[in-house]
Amino acid sequence: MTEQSTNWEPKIIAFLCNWCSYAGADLAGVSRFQYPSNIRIVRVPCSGRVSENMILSALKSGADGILVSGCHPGDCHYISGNYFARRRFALLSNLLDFIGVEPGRVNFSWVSASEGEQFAEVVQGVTEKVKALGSASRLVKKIDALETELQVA
Amino acid sequence: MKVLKVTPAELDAMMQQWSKAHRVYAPALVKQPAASPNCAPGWRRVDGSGALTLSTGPTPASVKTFFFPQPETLLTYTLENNHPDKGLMREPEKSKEMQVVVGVRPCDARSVLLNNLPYQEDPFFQANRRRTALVGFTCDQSLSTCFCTQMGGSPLGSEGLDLAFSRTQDGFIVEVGSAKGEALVTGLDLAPADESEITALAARRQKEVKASSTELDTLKGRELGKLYDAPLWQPLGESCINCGACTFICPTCYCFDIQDEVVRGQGRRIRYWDSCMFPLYSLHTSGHNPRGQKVQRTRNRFLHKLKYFPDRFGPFSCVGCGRCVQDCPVNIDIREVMNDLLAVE
Amino acid sequence: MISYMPYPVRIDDIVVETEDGNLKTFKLVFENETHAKAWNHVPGQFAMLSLAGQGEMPIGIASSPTEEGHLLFTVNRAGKVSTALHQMNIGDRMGVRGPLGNGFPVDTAMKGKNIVIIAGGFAVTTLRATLLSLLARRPDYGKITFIYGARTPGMLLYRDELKQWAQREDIDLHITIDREAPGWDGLVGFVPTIAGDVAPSPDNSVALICGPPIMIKFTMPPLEKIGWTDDQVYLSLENRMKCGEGVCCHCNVGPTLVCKDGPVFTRSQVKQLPIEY
Amino acid sequence: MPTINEIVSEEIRAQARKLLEEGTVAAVIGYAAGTLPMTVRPLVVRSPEDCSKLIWNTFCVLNLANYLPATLKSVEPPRGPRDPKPEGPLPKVAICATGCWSRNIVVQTQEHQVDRDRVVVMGVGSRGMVSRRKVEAIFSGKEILKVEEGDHELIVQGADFSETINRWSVVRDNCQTCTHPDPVLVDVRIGEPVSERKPPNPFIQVEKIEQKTVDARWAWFTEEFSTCIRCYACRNACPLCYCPTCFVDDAKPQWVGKSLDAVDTGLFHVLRAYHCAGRCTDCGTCETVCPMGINMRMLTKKLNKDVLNLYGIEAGMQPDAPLPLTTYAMDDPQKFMANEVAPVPSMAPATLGHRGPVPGSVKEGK
Repeated sequence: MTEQSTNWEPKIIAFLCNWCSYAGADLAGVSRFQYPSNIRIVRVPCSGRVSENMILSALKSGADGILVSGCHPGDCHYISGNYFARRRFALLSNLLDFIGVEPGRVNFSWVSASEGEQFAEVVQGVTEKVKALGSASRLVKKIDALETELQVA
Repeated sequence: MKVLKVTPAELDAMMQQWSKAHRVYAPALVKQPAASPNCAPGWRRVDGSGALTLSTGPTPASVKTFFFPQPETLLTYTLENNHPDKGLMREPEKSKEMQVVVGVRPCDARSVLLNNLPYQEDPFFQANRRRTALVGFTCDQSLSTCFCTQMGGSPLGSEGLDLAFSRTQDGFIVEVGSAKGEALVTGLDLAPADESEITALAARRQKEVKASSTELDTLKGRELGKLYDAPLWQPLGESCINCGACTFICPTCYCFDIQDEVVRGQGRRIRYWDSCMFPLYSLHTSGHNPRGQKVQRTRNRFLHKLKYFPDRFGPFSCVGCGRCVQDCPVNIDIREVMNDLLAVE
Repeated sequence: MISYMPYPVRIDDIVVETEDGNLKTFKLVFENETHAKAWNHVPGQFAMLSLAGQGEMPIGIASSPTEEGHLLFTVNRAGKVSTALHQMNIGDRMGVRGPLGNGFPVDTAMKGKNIVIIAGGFAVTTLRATLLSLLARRPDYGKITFIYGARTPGMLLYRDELKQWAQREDIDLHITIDREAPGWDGLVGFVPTIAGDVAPSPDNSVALICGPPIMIKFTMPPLEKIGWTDDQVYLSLENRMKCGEGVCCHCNVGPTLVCKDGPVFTRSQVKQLPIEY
Repeated sequence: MPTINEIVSEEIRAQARKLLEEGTVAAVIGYAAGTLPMTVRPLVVRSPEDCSKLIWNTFCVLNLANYLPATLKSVEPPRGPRDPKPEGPLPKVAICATGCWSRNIVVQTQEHQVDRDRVVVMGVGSRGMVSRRKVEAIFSGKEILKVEEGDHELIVQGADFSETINRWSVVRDNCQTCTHPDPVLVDVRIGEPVSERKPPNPFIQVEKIEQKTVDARWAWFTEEFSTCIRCYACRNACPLCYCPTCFVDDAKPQWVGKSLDAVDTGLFHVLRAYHCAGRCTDCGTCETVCPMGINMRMLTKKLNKDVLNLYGIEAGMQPDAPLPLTTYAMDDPQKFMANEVAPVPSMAPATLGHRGPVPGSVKEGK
């Protein structure tokens, strides 16, 4: 899965919280801050809503990178959602690193509604990291594996 | 029936020979990943080198994975938008390549015959049967957990084997049990077995038959209601953790589930092992679960093997390999269950 | 040899049956003429509705064998596959695998008999198929009594047909709803009560009862009181199914497989089984 | 001279009989002898006569806390799902518990799965339980027919051999690195208390993996879990896994495929372990019950390590504190963030209320 054509572009799933990061993405657009078009945004009410199941499902379905972004600590619309999320993401991030998922595949950030420029920077940074890693293969499901095996037969 | 004589060196040569033309599998005695994507762990691919080592008793994994792969693709389709065949299902090409499974024990060979009863009309099972040859080794020694003789089998049985190896003083005598077995020995320069050795094996078998018990067969005539309401199920169900270990390592557990998997527009419908131990197995969409309690599921597994299956097909759905006895996390022992059932008034 | 390959069909029409929108009837036509010709079912049988990417679900066939050229399935939106089916449109492709199961004994035990059909809720689907088959060969059967109950008038299925049947002299039709509702001038009351009031004679009769377990439980005593025996009563069981062909074991009730030995059983057969349905 | 475990067994039987006879409890969860050497069977005893079946030995590897919620339910008077809770106290259940199992009972209490007032903990100090697999590995290829247990040695016998081996050498990995072998809850003390142990490095096995390169870790992960047959013994034997519908059984959406696909199997194990984060007591049951001998405990142990290092919490050690993932601190480490900024300086105490911080402190934080 390392062979890549020169025009390969990664697909990055971005889980953005409705109140800060999604608004931040909006602001980046309105303010014409350029950022790579590799991200596919999933709007969620709060970073605390993003479960490990969603992140790993996205990887399984072939996302090359994941970005989860919420309000800065202290700014959560639901007061404490992102604090809870921070603990869960810290453990998940370490666990994924532990099993050998490349650092940089799954990313987390805080971006507020007023940080259009920062949002563009984060996306830029994440996209570069994922591009450097190449297309994802770890924890990515391929159902043609079995068929290939039979064809070899 | 043809009976041949084979030395250990000739056996190695035979395996090498087979592996040139076929996929040859042998038991993996140390922890080893699956030999192929649709084969359960516990078997290794033989690619020409490496002698066969067998442990006493049943092979670590049962042979059912070769007949009932985990998973089997039933059909494939595409869900790509604007594709003219979107949603149209196609039957996958069934592999016809011969696979030779070496090191099979008589209990597992019998399990294939038992599973064949419900799968008589199943195209996938039958295709796998046609392409799989079982090369078995009768048991000189049994484990304390083996009870094949109680289940109508024999450690020296050759039933269901295409080639059955039995140890002699200096090697093996090989009974050719089928056309597939015949094909495997064709072209090999093998001497016929000595008459004395054939008689010796027959005598050993005779002795085995005499020692075996048919007491369990009385279970078949029992009234279902009495067995079903027997007091033994409550404590058993309470200890059981309802994992699927017993059903997955069992050579004769044959339930399956069917599911669709779609990845990036390409889909397939697969069937894979399921276990009646799981609550999901019988759960209705409404939320009603006919076997919602642990004890009901535990009972279902044992009664299926010892009552429902015999009612339908005749024999018990158990070959007495003892794998579940060894590996049950909470030491539920089917031998004990059978004795308790026999004691039910 | 059994096959896991469904026949390709297209959705020809979709009718929203009930006021809550949860029950829709799908009219399916075969894509391939030979499949249409090969299809041959008995009322009471079911089929696997097959959606690529979603899976399969066993659904009773609501159309009668006499309705040629298409199949009808009335589906309640409940699980993964039925929800996906409810989102499909006319013209979409799907699959049908079957017919499966045994069906009602329209050509054997029911022939020449008075027929009592008792249905509750959306279990009426295969009974609609049965009634249409009976009507197509009306002289083969005696008196036909049809009792059907739903929660509200808006939850009754096949309302246009119910009106047609009500016009007929040769069906004794009793439609009931659970509670009084504005604009409803028909029967009010639960199916067991109505069945008790109608009190169909057990002489030379066969009853087919489909509905929620609680309805069946309370319908039996009034019938037994007037002399009905368990052998005269046919029930249709349902259980979780996967293969529908008697292989996968999911639907077993004791030694019996609902998909292959059933889904139609006499009440005396059902009484022999453990209560695992 | 009776061995320590023979004395413990006798005490368990006596105490269980007493509790049942007095009517203090309606059931006792313990162990009965197994049919094979080195096996035991969890048993729920409901009458004083059956107490003679109870045993205790060095092979009691399954976490009995797993049986506690169901047994508590089974002794309640039967009632429908909508019926109100009956008046008065409900019957109690006694359970044999070692260090880790008692910590699981604490977690079950914290998660409202178990009513502490209804549980009588028969506390047994654990001397470390023996791994049947380790013993079998020593005698690889030979069938073990009998194992006699001394205090510090095992006499292993087969058809043609009899050997004495050191008991500690075959004790399970998790027991060897255990720090709290003595129960944290004791209502009835069985045997002598066992002192805290100080293994040189409780996380040594995890650190060995952490030190590998990312590619080597991935290779370890794929290899380790490649033999999984998806029997879910690890999940079902775990006292933490009580969800009515497990995430693997979800159909809408389906998070994890159900066949033996390596990715699905891997995801199952990652998510299963992750769901135990901050709750796992490293009882080792998952690893012990695995018919394929997969060391899935490495994942939970890694999480235990992180929870301890990042949040200073060990599951089941602080009955009154919230579970680590149900609370937070304002200055929780966030080095993993892509745009890490200095954490907000701590203005609130590090441990906060069950559902979140003290309201006043949040305002200060802002």
